[in-house]
Amino acid sequence: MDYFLVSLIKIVVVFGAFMTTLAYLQWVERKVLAHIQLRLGPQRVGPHGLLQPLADVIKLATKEGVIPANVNTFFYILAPFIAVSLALISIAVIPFGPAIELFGVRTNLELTSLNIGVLLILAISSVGVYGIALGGWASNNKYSLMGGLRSSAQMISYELPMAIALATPLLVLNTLDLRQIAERQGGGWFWNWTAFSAPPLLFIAFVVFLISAFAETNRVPFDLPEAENELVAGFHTEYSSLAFAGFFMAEYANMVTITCVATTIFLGGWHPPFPAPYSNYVPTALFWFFGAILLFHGLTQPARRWDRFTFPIFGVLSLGLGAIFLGATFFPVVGQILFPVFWFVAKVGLLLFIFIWVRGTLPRFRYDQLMRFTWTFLFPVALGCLLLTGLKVALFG
Amino acid sequence: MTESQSLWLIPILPLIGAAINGLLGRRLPKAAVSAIAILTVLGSFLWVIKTISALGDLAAPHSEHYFTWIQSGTLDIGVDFMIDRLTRVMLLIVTGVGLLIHIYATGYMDHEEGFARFFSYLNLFMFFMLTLVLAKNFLLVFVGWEGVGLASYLLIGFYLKEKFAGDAGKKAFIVNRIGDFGFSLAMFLIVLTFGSLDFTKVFAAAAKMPVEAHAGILTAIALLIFVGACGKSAQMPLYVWLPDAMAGPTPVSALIHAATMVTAGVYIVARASVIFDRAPLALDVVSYIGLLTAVVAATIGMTQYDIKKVFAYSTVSQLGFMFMACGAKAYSSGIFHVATHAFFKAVLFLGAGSVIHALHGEQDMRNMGGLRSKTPQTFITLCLAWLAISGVPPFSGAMSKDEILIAVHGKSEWMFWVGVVTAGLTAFYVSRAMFMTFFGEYRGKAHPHESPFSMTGPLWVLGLLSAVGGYLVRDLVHSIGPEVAEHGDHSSLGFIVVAAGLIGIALAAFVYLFSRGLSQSFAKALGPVYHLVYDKYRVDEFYDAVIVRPIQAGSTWVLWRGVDHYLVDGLVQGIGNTIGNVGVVLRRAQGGHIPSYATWIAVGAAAALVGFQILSGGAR
Amino acid sequence: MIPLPNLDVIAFLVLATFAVLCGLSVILQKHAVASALSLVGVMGALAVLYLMLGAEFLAAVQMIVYAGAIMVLFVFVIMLLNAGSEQKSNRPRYFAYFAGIPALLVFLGLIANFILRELPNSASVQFGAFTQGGPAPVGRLLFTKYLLPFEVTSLLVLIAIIGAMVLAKKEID
Amino acid sequence: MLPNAVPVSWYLVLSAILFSLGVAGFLIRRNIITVFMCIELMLNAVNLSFVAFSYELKKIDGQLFTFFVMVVAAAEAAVGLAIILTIFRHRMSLEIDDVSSLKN
Repeated sequence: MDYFLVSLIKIVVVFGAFMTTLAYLQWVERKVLAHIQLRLGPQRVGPHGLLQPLADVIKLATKEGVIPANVNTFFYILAPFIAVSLALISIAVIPFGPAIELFGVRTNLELTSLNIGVLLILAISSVGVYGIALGGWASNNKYSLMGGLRSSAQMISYELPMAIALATPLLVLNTLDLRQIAERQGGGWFWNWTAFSAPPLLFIAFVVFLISAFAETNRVPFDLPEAENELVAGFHTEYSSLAFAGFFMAEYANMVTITCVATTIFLGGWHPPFPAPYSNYVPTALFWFFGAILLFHGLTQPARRWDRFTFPIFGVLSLGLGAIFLGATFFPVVGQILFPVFWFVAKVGLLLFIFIWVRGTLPRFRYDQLMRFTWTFLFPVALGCLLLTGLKVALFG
Repeated sequence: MTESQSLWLIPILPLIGAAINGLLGRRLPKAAVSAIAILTVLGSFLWVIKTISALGDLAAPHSEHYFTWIQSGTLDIGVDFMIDRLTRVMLLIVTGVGLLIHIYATGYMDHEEGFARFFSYLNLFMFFMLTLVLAKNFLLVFVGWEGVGLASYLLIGFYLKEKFAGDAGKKAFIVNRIGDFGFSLAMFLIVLTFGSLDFTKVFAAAAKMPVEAHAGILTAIALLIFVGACGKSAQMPLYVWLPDAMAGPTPVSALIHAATMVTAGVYIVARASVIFDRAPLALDVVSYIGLLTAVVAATIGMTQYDIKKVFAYSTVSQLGFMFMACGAKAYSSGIFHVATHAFFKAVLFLGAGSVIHALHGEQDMRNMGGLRSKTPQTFITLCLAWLAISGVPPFSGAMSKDEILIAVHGKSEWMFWVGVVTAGLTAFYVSRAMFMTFFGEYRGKAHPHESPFSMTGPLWVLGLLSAVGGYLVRDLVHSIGPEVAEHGDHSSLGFIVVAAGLIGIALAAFVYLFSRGLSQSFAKALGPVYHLVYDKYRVDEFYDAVIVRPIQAGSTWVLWRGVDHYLVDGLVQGIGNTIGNVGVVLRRAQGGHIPSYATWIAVGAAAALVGFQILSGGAR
Repeated sequence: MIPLPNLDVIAFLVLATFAVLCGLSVILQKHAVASALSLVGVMGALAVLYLMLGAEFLAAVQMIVYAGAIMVLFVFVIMLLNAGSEQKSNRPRYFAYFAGIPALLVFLGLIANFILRELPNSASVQFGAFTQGGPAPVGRLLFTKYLLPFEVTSLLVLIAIIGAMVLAKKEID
Repeated sequence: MLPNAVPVSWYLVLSAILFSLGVAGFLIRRNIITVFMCIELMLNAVNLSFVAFSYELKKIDGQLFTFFVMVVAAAEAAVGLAIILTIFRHRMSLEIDDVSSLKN
């Protein structure tokens, strides 16, 4: 029964963390976007709007769920469910850290280990389109239908370069097991990570993967399925309340999953960018630096009235986190979990930040440009990259 | 065999040239096309020389095995090449003369359409000819044999816009089929008798056969081979295609229909000399046919006005001489004549081509004359060939012709005298052609001009070869064996032959240079005979009446109107109508409705399964 | 401790039932989209069954190619044409319903009988008993023994792509 | 009671059931796209039997056949759907009864 118990605990922890991340990712996005646009973002609910996600959830849950007339009710309700559940599955195979030993139980920091993990990710992402397509079609609304169709075509098209870009590092890593993929990149400096090995081929593959990831998750600059000035709100025009929340959550879940995949395959998973004894002090240094700035800023130049209190509090929290990490270097039992997770989360966070950054910076593509871009540029580049990498592996091992 | 396998390179090079010119030639500039054509042939010529010099005196043949082609029971036919003394001579002739004629052709064909096509065909011909010569078994010879026939057909019909060219090509092809039929039968007999087609095995076995017991089968084989040779080498009665083959471009006439392909028959007879030696009857037939052909063709040649026709009949006649030599067992003399003939006849044709080129396509000798000063280089080189063919010593033709006639004398006295007269006739008609073309007044309207160097160059080389080439190739040829009778005992005979040639020249000079009109009066005096000869003995008409028309009539009235229309059509249409009527009924099942088709498929599958159940159910 | 029921059996029964229900749904649903989604369900169930039979790679390919590409294409076309539901036929198919279906059931029974008779003691399926279906062995066989079929298939796909493009291209008036 | 193991023949029976469903669908459906999907269902059923035999014989050749069937099915779907698009464009109908130009 140990196995079931451990699995249960892991599921609870991962699911909780994942859902929280999804909720707060949205807050982060609003904040970052706001600052890119020189605004403040959510500010009212909680200090610096920190309770905003909770408020949103309550709002969406208590809204009236409208089912429009003349829709195919079954599929109309099914669509967001498909979207959400497919978006949430993939996280199960992502390894967050190495094998650990806690209370005499040895387990991996992941939900499940599959030796075809990469294929599972591809499979899930390839059926992910059903939710959107179905939602668009079931709404019985031409804008929704257009959005659904666009998304189908776009996701099928961008899946190709994505799959190829994903296959490229596999030539070097020689396994489909995500855990092994991550393990084979560790134990040294960051140039052991696939994105930086065999330069510049795999880095190109990484970039292709990121670009395709934008399209797969329907993010700016490829958010044509929900282009508001053409299609009102695309496939979820007719959705409201929790059904809408489902689509919304699915989008963010996809984003998180895909950045996790990118981190695992291209950026060395949970491995620090340089070897262990020194890298263990990085979190502490970072948190203390951040905390110090917050303290200093909050105490000396508060822009608003509440900043005088909130900033120092955050600063102290940050200092405390740093202290925890410092302490973890002396207690391997804690460190074995904290450090890998820290690096993993840091990398994922960086990639997510790039997602948001791009959204705040780039305009939207036109649809024909979008299709031409993938078929005439991205796909050949990915293919060439794959061929050259294969050649390199074949010639030089 | 310790030597490296290198013979395959000889035929392959021209094939590569043919492939390049045939596939890409139309997009290449003419210079590139000519360069490819010439360089590939030059390559194989040089390779021939290198191979021959590396192989020494070739006391034993050198052979190379590449791969097994056909294996069936005990019959094992490989793609094997062989080089012995006979092959050596043929290789030198084919590649050497072929090279010169290729060079010549670049000048001659300069203004023609289908430049690349021409050279592609010419290179293809070289490939097949070299395969024929190098082959180590009858089947591979047959491949080359048919291949040169194909190339010949393509080149005779080269002027696609002229109907007579196409007709001539078809005629050559069809007449050759008769010969090929004989050759195929010969091969079947050989397989039946010897169980192999390989030269070494067949000849070794044939040499061991007691003549008395097996004369019949050997004679049959020899005669059938000779039928093939008759077709390819234009002997009676299958010679009719060769004069018509002059419809092709002149370099083709020189290369294929004078120097190389038509000598393939002589080559194969010489190659199979072991078999012929043991078939006296066949040898007699060869001799008679050769003599008859020589005489008939020479007399026709005397009356023709088309310069190329004259030389074509001359070729037929000279081939007759070669077969006479073979019939007298003087195979090496025959091959010797092949070599010298290749030189001087090539010059004659190329010179004729040069004249025609100079006169912008004029071929009738009555519209020529006095070209001596207009085209001096052509004239001088032609003179060399003229003296050679006429048998004037010390030119090459005299040497080989002497040998042949001396050998014939050893076989039969009367044949020798007929041969001598024919030699005189030969000298007469060639001189006639020379006088009508180069002497006297110019009777034509065009403005003659000398040909470019690319044409005169080969002419000079070949002209010199026809002058002195006899000395060059004599030893090579005589090494083939068997020993030829020495000149010493027969010097008187040699004088007779030379005298006959000189008399022929003198007569021609008398008739065509000094006493104009004499020829006309001769022709009038002889009247019907002259016309008969002028019309080539009406052989074509005879064939037409005896063979072509009956077959045509039979085909039309019996096969077409009778069998085909009533029997076959009736049967076929009856079946068709019945099926149609049944179809009218069955058509209702074909609703064009996909699910109903699918239903039938499903029902069929179910029925099959049920049947399977019933059948297999009992077993368990 | 309660003895765990045999997961292989349970999983098979659940998946098989699901697959058959989805298959029924494919042919009984009035709406093309519903049929398509049911088919995706069949494919998903089959993918898991493949996994149980040790064909890991195929299970993934089944999802990626069949469910993720082919069926998306179907759904796409259905939506594009807005094919909607089938109209009532003016020609009822008594033949199909009253002869075809029973015949089919008989047929099915025969096949089942046949299979069970021909394979009375076939191997019992246990998850993890046969592990040769990973990407590595499949790939190795694909690029050695089946190289020619593989290349031919790739050519076929190329032809299909071109054919589909030519067919689906809008005709220029 | 449940047996404690599933024999391969059960998989084959499942395959047969699915195949028969595909056949039935092919026969009774009138929408071309649905008919086409029934073909895919039959292909899937056959694939299952291939994989089952692969397990029975402990050889992966059967899985490769399935792989090829999938690839060919993809090609078939592409061309088939293109044909359906063309038919729809010409006839404005997806009724299989309307498509009977095979007649005569």
